[in-house]
Amino acid sequence: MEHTPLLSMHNITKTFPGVLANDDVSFDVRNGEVHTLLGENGAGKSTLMKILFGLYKPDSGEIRLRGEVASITSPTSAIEQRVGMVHQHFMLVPTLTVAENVALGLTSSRGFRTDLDVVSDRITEISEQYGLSVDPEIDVWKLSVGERQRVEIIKALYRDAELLVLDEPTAVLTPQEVADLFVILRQMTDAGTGIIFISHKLHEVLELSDRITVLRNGRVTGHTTPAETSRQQLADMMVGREVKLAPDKPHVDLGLARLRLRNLSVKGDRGTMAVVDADLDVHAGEIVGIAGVSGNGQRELAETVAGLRPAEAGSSVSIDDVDLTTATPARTRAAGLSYVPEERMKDGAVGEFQVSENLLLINHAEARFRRGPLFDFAKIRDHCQELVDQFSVKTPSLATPTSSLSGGNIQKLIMARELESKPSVILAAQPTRGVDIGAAEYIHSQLVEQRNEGVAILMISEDLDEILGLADRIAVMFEGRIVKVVDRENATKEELGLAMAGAEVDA
Amino acid sequence: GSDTVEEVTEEAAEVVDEAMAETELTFALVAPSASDDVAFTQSMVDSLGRLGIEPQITDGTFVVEEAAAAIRGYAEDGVNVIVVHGTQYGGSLAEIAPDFPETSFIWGTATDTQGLDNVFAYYPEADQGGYVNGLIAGNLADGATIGVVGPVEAGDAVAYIEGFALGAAAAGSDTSIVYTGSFSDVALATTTAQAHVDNGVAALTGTSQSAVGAASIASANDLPWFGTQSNTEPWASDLTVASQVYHWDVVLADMIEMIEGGTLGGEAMQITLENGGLVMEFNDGFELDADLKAAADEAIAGIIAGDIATK
Amino acid sequence: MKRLLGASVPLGAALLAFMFGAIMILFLGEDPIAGLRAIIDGAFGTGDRLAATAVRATPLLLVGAGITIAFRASVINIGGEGQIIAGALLSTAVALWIPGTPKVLLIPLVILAGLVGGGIWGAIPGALKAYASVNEILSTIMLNIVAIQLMNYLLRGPMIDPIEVGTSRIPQTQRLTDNAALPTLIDGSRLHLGVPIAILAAVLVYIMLFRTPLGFRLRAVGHNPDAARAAGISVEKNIVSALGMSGALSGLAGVVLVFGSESLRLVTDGGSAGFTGSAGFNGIVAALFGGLHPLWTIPSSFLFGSLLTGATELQRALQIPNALAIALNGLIVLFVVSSDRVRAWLDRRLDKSMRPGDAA
Amino acid sequence: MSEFFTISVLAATLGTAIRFAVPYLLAALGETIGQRSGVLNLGVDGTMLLGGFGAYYAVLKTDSHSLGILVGLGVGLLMGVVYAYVTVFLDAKQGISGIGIYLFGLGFSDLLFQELVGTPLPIRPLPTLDKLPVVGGLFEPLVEIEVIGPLLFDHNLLTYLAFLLVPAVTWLLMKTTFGMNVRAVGENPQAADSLGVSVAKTRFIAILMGSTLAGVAGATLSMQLAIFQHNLTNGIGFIAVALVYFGAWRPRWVMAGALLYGLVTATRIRWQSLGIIPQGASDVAAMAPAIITILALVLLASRVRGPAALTKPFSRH
Ligand SMILES: Nc1ncnc2c1ncn2[C@@H]1O[C@H](COP(=O)(O)OP(=O)(O)OP(=O)(O)O)[C@@H](O)[C@H]1O
Ligand SMILES: Nc1ncnc2c1ncn2[C@@H]1O[C@H](COP(=O)(O)OP(=O)(O)OP(=O)(O)O)[C@@H](O)[C@H]1O
Ligand SMILES: [Mg+2]
Ligand SMILES: [Mg+2]
Repeated sequence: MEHTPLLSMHNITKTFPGVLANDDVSFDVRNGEVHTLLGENGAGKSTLMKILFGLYKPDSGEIRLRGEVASITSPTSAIEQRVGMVHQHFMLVPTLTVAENVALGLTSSRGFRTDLDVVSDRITEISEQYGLSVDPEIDVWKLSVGERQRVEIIKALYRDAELLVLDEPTAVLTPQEVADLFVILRQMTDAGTGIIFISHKLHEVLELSDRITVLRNGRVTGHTTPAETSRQQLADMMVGREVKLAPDKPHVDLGLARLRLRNLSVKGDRGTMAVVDADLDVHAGEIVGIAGVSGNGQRELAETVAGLRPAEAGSSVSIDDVDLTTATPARTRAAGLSYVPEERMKDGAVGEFQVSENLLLINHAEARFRRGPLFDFAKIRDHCQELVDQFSVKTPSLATPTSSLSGGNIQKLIMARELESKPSVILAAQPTRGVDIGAAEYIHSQLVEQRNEGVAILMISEDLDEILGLADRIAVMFEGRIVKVVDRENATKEELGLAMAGAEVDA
Repeated sequence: GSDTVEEVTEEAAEVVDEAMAETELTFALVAPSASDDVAFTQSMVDSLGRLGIEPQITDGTFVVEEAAAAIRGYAEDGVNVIVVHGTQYGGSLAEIAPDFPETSFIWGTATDTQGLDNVFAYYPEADQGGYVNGLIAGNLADGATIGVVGPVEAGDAVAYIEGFALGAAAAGSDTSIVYTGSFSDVALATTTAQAHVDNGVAALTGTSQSAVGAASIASANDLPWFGTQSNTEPWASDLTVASQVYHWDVVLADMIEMIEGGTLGGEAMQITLENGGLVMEFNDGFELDADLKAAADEAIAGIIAGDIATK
Repeated sequence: MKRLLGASVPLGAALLAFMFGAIMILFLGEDPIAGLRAIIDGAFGTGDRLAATAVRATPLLLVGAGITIAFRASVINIGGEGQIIAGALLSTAVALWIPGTPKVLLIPLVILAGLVGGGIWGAIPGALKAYASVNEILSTIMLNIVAIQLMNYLLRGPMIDPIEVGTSRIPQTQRLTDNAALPTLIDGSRLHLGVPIAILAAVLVYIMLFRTPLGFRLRAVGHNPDAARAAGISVEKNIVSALGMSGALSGLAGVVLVFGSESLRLVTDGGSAGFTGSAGFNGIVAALFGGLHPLWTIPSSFLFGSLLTGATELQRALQIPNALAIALNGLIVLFVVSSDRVRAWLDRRLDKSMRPGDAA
Repeated sequence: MSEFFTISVLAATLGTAIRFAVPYLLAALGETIGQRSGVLNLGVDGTMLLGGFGAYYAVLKTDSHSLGILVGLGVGLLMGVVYAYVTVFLDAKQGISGIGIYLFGLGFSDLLFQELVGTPLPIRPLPTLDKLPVVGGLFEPLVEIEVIGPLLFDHNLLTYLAFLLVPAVTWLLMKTTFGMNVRAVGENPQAADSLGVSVAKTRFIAILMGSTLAGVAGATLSMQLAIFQHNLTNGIGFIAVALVYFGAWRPRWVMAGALLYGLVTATRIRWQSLGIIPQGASDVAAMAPAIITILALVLLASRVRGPAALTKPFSRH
């Protein structure tokens, strides 16, 4: 029987200056289904969703809701028509409480004054119904990423959304959090909600979706269902060529320990111990993966190794026997460290800088880029062009502002810059978070190549698949401690998952 | 000098009338604050007015470079006499004056002409009127402290205030002196005056254009007020007891006479109580005891006679 | 075509502001045409006036060039007035201390002293910000006050002209010896060495900011301190050096104001504006007006310099208070910054109409 | 020194500090609202000058203080409309357009003053409580009370209003829908926008409130000083902006900053008038408040981050 779809988007086209972001895109969503949009970075997924939510105006095309032509000119009108959206980058005000974030834009029952107690009660109700436990009184900046995600969903539920868009909701979640999220989403579809889901993680897509639409370069390249397809097929559809999902890793003889952590203890932002007595060696020619649920000290550990955060007394960090316990970032880099930070736009690149400038961020002072005291722009251009070509950074030009590159390309840019300096140790935090499958493949292959050449690599990731695919040894962090170190051959996903949840400690 | 005050003033007035009988000179004035500031600049505008002169005016030019441009502009326009009313313009004047040997520049307050023969200089012995004001204030205060609001501890401000303190001391009163550090910060001058009032002073005085705020506090608290530079009655109409007024016209008249005689400068002149350039103007609206008035007149005569030291 | 239109928009805005000014002149009962003529005549009328305009623009340019450094590094420097004074005080002290030194030696020495004086006065709020988290807006304003009173103190006491002590007690230094005067470029003109020095300084700032590693680091810190830090760039050092350099250039403006002045001495009227002509402040306007680009700050300073000299003539010729000129400056700033939006809109229109396949 | 540490002198000094702090406080509270919405207004001083002149002129002509306040309010509102239009709707850079407002206010207030008034004539000062018509008699005995009197009751109504505004602004920001929107828009305008909160409207109103308070601050200043003159504020508006940073965007701490600045200034004046600071050191005394403020900042400097979107124009693209 023929149901009217909840949403249908017809022939949507949207251009930005010089970019055709959506090219004649059509697709629909039914009540009670999860419809996934899949595509590389920059394929046009977010743009399409922003059009649906009234943030962008399409150049042409039509949106129908429940069969009727809908005019969605602003987020307010989208919300009024029961469309909810969880944006790729959280749309939360960190200095406001959960209740305040939820109440934003709603009319208060008390007129001029806020009615946060009423809002809090309703939030509690919704939380209980869907198992989304969050304290409504707490400031959002105190919440973990997973909890923030829940707030975003509560915002949509509070507004009684019948169609919910989730743009890369899992990019920053731990496996457990993803599992929890999926339970909630299923509850919602059971209640009749239609969901649009965007993710770069193929196993999630296969697990959750009812239907899948694949975009490439702004165009729809195919519709499919999980039953009809496989990870490999999806990857190929997205990228338009064959994709290698796990890199080949030849055997490499272990060298000396290059990065050594001894009794490393570090305080977190709130003054409590974030890393406790961590001991770890990373040898030349190996990739050590640090697995763990985020918030268990990985970030602090990385920042301390990079020289950004002081270690407690009694700790010791060294690279190739150079003591770096109290070093600045400049000194750790001089000692041979390359650092790929977790938050690429915050710590990794200067958004306003040109691509070439970001490629030079670390070694700009080197004599080879100068003639006398001044930059030699010809040499710099050659150097940067070489890096861009070698690492296939997709950018209109070397002078393009970095912020207008896609996340995947920014990540490639950072990798190019960090690997260029011929490091002895690479510290890579979440190197492929939010990065599409093609780019991730490339980044992985680069890391493996470095390992093969005798670089010691410490990789932090919440993505167990990534760790299992790449690491030679795996360390699990839980509550600031390294609770388990195993060789890749002896590791199983289940065992690691248990360790990440603290099972080892309890035992 | 055993003349009475009245005689001196009358003499001065005659000199003025003679000089100004029929001058064909053209005049310009460049001054740092507003023409009607009831203080430094107004004293010159009024003095020129008493001579029947209506100069072209560039006022409010506290920026020296701007003043220099205006001075040069007037000289280029062929103005005969340019009154350069601000010590701080002296340096610029030293550059400009030699370029215009036909023009006469009258500059103050300054004690020398920088060796330029087309520059006259003028300076007030402000301590003299300060002493008189201080003496009256001291008598009115009857032993209580008198509040003084000063701007920057320099120039005629410091002369006036030190003379005032001596006069008050002669009448047996202490002075409490606060320099705000600014000629223009009215808010601070006002706050300072208020602090004096809170300390229980019996009278107030102050100098510079910022003193207007102090005068308003005197008004609001019914305290006698003493002015200087111009007649400050507009600031505190019922409470201004007396003002030492700069009658530059006395020396201006002499200068103009010399200019008409072909001498364009080279001399520095002072205004004093004796030559009638400093005039104590008493406010009719304030009922001053006859005894006190007499004591004041006596002091004026004593200063003129050189019997009383005001420094 | 597009660039032409882009440039014409701010000019149009300035014209609009001038029309407002004309209306005000009309209300004051004067002839606006004569007013405009007086401004133009006062700023550019004769060689001398052109020179005066250039001289007036010089401190604006120096301060403005410094401001571009600070703002590019994301530090707000409202301390120009104090830094000018600090530079003037130290350089004057040096000149008073070694009066007999030959010009070729003395001029570079006082310039150096000015740079150092202003540099220190800038580096203090820089260090306070970098190492003690003290907001620089507040500390630079407060340091202006300190500098003014320091000047009052020094000119009233240790540095006062000995002649003044017993007499009129005017707070000023001795007139400096003539070998301390900045040489003039054209005989009989007021155009002095300070003008090319300032232009050179602006060019050097441009080169420093965009062609040297130092400038690269300053800009990186300004745009994204987190990324800069992670890349091994010291955020603290760069904040201090940005404010230090900014202050040094203001200090140089102080040197130009003393050693390029006709008075050739430092006088205080108790505040800063009498000496600086508010260059520490107007320099910010010039820099922002020049889009925080050191080279654009050159014409921008000249524009504001000409408005200032023109206003003096306006007042002299028509007896219109120069307060009008200040108000007019404000209006020009407002109109021109608002015109950015108009320009962007025009750009978009042009883009659309010029792209061929767009009609479909 | 001992004459300073008598209760009555201390109380009087504190009283002076309070009076002195009022214009700073009013202007800084207004600026706090604006900055919380993400807009830095550097034009406060200019708005104060125009508001101050307007109020002064109104009182000079009509002798009515209420009219003076109204005029100050109106002028502030008007300047706010201009500033808000330019920064919110025309996306002009906040720093520079604020300076435009400042220069305009500085020049135009002076122009009007010179053309309309000329000689600075004093106006009737704002009455303290005991001098109020009708109810004044009730307060007279209160003012007479030792210590407490001059400290708490010897002020004009606007002083009390200014201090009452501290909890009022806190309430506005923390307990009302509008205040919540202001905080959201100043922190993450994209988020607020995505929920249908109008960033432009919220900022517009916040700017108007701030600018209106700046106008009232100017009016309070000229009516409290009972006079007007060229550049009467002498930079009070800029210090007010700085006090917002000092107070870490919290009305209470902004008030503490204004009081601290007032107290240091009042103490310096009092010490000079009592001869504790010797003659000849007047300039050293005059720089003391600035130095002490800096030192206080060094000790108190919080690492509190300002509104994340401060000075950033908002647009969807
Ligand atoms: N505001 C904008 N202005 C200009 N170009 C834009 C804008 N937003 C998106 N684009 C461009 O449109 C294209 C599609 O971007 P979109 O955000 O829709 O990609 P996406 O599929 O969401 O990518 P990702 O997987 O990285 O999130 C890209 O080329 C992008 O650079
Ligand atoms: N003003 C802009 N001009 C050009 N491209 C833009 C602009 N704004 C955003 N984009 C591009 O639009 C795309 C989508 O942006 P979005 O905000 O969805 O984040 P993203 O960069 O895709 O994040 P990630 O890659 O980490 O998932 C990106 O490629 C981004 O670079
Ligand atoms: Mg996207
Ligand atoms: Mg993405």
